[in-house]
Amino acid sequence: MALSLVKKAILANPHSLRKNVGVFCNAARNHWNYQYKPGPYPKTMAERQAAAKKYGLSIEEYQPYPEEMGYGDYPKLPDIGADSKDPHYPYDLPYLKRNFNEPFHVASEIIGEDRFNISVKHRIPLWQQWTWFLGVMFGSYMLYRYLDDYKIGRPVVAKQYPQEGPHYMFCPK
Amino acid sequence: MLFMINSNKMFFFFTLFFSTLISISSNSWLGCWIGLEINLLSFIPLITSPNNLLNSEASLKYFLTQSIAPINFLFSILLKLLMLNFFFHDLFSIMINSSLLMKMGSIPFHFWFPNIMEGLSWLNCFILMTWQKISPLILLSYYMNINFISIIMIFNCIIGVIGSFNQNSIRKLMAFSSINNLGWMMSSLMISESIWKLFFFLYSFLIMIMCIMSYLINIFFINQLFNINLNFFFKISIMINFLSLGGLPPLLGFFSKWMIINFLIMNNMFLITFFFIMSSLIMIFVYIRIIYSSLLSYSFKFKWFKNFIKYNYIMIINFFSLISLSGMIFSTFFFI
Amino acid sequence: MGNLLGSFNARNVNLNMDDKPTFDPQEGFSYERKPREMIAKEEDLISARIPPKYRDYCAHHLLEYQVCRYKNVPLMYKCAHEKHAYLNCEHQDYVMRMKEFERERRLRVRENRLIGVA
Amino acid sequence: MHQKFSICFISFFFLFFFMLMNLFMMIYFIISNLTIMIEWEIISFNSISIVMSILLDWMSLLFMMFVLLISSSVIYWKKSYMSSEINLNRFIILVIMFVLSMILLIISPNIISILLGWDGLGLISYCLVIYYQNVKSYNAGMLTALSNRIGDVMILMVIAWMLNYGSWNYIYYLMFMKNDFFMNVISIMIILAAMTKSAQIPFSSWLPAAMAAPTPVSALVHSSTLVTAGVYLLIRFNLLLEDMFMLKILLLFSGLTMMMAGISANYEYDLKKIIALSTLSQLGLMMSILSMGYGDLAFFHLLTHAMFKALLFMCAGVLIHMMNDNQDIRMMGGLSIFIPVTSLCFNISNMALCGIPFLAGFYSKDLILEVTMMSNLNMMVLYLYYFSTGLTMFYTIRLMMYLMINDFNLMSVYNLYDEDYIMLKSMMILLFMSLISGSMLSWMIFCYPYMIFMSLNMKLMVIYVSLMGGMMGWLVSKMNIYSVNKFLMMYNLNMFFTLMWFMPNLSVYGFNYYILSFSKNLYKNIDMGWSELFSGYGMFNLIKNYSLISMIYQMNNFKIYLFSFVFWMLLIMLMILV
Repeated sequence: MALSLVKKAILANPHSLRKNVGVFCNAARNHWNYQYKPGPYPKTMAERQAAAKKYGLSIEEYQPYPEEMGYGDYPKLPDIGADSKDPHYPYDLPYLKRNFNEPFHVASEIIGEDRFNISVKHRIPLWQQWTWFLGVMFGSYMLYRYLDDYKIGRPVVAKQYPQEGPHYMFCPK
Repeated sequence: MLFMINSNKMFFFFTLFFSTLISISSNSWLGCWIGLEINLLSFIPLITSPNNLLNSEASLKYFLTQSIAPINFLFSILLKLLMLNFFFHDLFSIMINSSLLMKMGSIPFHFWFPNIMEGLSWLNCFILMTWQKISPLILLSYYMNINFISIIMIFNCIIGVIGSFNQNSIRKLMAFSSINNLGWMMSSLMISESIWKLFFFLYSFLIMIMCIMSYLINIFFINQLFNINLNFFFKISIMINFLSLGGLPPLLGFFSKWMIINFLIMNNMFLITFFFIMSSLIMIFVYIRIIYSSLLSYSFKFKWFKNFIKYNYIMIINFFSLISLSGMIFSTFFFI
Repeated sequence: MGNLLGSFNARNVNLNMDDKPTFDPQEGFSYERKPREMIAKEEDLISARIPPKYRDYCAHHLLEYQVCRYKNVPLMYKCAHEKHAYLNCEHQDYVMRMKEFERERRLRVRENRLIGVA
Repeated sequence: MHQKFSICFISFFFLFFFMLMNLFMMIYFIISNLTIMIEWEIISFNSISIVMSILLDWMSLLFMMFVLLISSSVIYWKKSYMSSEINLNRFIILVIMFVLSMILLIISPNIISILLGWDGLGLISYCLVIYYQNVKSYNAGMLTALSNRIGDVMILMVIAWMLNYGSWNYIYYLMFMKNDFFMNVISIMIILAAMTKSAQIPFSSWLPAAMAAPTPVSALVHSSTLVTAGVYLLIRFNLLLEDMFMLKILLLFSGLTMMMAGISANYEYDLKKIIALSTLSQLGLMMSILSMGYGDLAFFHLLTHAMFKALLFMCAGVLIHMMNDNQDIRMMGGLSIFIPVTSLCFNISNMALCGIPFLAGFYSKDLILEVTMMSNLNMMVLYLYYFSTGLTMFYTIRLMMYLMINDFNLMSVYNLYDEDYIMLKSMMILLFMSLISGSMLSWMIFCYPYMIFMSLNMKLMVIYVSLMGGMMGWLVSKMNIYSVNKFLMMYNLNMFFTLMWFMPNLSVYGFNYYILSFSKNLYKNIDMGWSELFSGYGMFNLIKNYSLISMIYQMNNFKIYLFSFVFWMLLIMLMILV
């Protein structure tokens, strides 16, 4: 439907295409949104199978969200941030690290590469990192405080200024 | 603007204006009463129209309420004349104040006000909401029971908000918003008449903008705004003026409210201020619902239907919204 | 590395860098010491806008250096001679401060020995 | 792009002209000891005046001259480097705005106009870091912007605190209000702001991340503009900061920054990151000498460092161009044979960086180290200074071994060419400057020369540590794949040093994890829970129900209504009569 609308509009007035491209995009988007709405929550085994097939998953990995969450039959995908996905795999859409027809995670907009990586695995745990960093900073601060009492300077007295009284040289008058 | 052609209407407009002047400038209560009666009798011909049943109904209702109020007014002033007893000072003032509250359509005698507004055209609504309130308010200021009126003020604000909360009819909504503003007006009257004058002027200015805009696009209900395809500047104008009416800070409507809040706080009337501010918060919510339907809603718009508005009206409306925005300048210079 | 430690050697008499000498200037000398004299005039220093920090006993060299800089803009390297003279004077001043330090240290050690602290 | 007057050339011309103007003015100002302050009062109310003021003295003019010289040659260089860029105009405009906000920062003695320049730097640096629009540079830009935001907030708070004095011309209050409590708070905030901008230790993770920007931007940002803004601010505030406790902390932190960056640079294989970390190390040097009270030395080092660091980045840009956009130093090698002129520039700037005598860096760095040695010093700081000096030599020699001596490892088909004369010409300007600027400045700006007097060993200590560092660098560059296994023996320690003391991790994950989980709980319990029930939805329902009830009253009979009014009047009358 959307496509025919667009086609008609282009044929009617090609120059208006640029101006109204937002309208067309919106019309098209609304259409697609309607089609991609998740179905009702699958209750029987057959429904589960159909839903798994719909989202391109095998029945073992397919698992819907609990019914009261209102996501319908949308699959519960594992919580893997885009940053933890393999960067070298030849994805269809490398900038999203996603293959064609692969379902999005429900929270995909907040676990993208530009956001927090929820499945991050540090080689060194975070508390250890804090301990290392703060320990070194604190340790060097304590050392600094301790060594503040043992300053080394040149063996000289304060600079002599004429207005601070007479100063004498080391030779007879 | 039909009344400019109709000579009868011109005459009744003349008496409408002058009756108010009579009542507020006379130095006896009887003269005030005469002014009120002439006011009633000159407004009724203005709102009747032979073609519209609703108008006739409204005029009849208006006649009934507005005749009962001055009768009681007359009654109470005569009673006061007869019984010169200062012990009953409070109760006399309550009686006179009640009849005036009835006259201006305030709580607790406000029930006629939205009903009659529903049957009027937008220009008559404007007169009813602004000019018709001058003489009762001024008379109220002559003989005011502060305790009574303070309670009435608070209830005006609350009922005005609660009544307008669920309204679909814009005229009723404006009626309730007018009741809400009546609370502010009474409080300003309590403080000083010059503040009241300024507040009343700004309020009637904003109401005028709203009435003229609704008159131009012929809108009476909120759901009509969903379907209408308006000019962008018109939408912006509606938005700015409604927000101004609700009292959003940088705009003109806030300036008048700010003055009143300032003086109320200086006079240690914190409870009243609290109720006023809270009610105007909800009032803004109500106005935003209208703005929302007219401005932000997208789905039901008739793309092929364009509301045609004459260019000079647009100019006027843009000028109005410019003045609404000028509240920033006013409020900058007010307290410096 | 003895030099690096510098004032560290005087810690046992609680003497640090940039301390002021506490003893009488003549103490421990068999002869009368020659006083140092300020050659540059205060008015000249003020008119040349030399900061107080630099108004020491070598200020006359500094004044000459400033005059030379003013004359030779922007070829400042022509003032190498004046700069050298000034730095030499500062060097002598520094050496004198070092001597004062050593004298102060020895006097303190001597005093401690006399009152039997250490 | 190849027409005669491209935007690059025009910008170059104007910036260069402006630079010359500044140069002559600087010489005049410095010799007549002149300071000009221009003040325009914008608004004044209630004893507070907001003024736009400009302070011209030899310091601001000299700094402006250096900024303009570097930016003009970088922009000229860009004509070749960015020649295939489609949005070149946008890029040039961004860079010029960057330079302008830096100049605004330099010439303003007023904290409000400093904030304008400061925020301008932050915003435009963000725009420039995310210039290559991909996720990596977006993340780097966000890290840069948010780290700098802390400093912006500090400056904003300084504005709020300075309201107490009725004017924001801080320059008048530095001596006068020194012992005031407010001024102490202000100075702490200023120090924090400078630490974010100059990437000192808790905030240093953004500086290597900002390498996602195009190389000319790096050349500009990391040499003279963005990162030196903090140092410059502290130089301006130096009078106030003397003898403050916070300054001692700054001394320690900047010393640690110096060491941290030096160590990390040795672990790094990314060409630009090595240079960025060396910038960080030099910034630490400037900050620490500043916090010992020698503002002029910090300024001196800032200027000379700007020259050779810009040149270093420009050479790195040329190399990246030739290496098919590859930045890994393991791929490069033997460059001195293929591209002798660029290698010359690279080596000279690198040598200047580690302070080989009579190049630009020698005059400032040697002076700083000797002045440090001459002062009454904490041993920890002494150690940090000399160790970091050794580390500078360490990573410089390592980098040079990788680039110049080792074998070329990239591809069997390659095209290393040294005939890009636009780049070479602009590099020659900076090459000349990094040869002479140290000597020139040391004659020019030190009206009151420093006298250095120390024993031979102390004098030679710089050379000792440099030689040791160079030796280590040579050894490390010989490292092979099996040597890497040695790292596994102390894995955690090595990760600690490699990852800049875990700072990038900690400033991203270390904070965000806790904050995000807290905000998730808030969202779940407050926004979607109680708050929704009580304020949003609940309040609406409540008022709606009241409204319905009031509507029931509204819908009554007209007769009853009128009757009730009359009844009310009768009631009151009865009260009167009875």
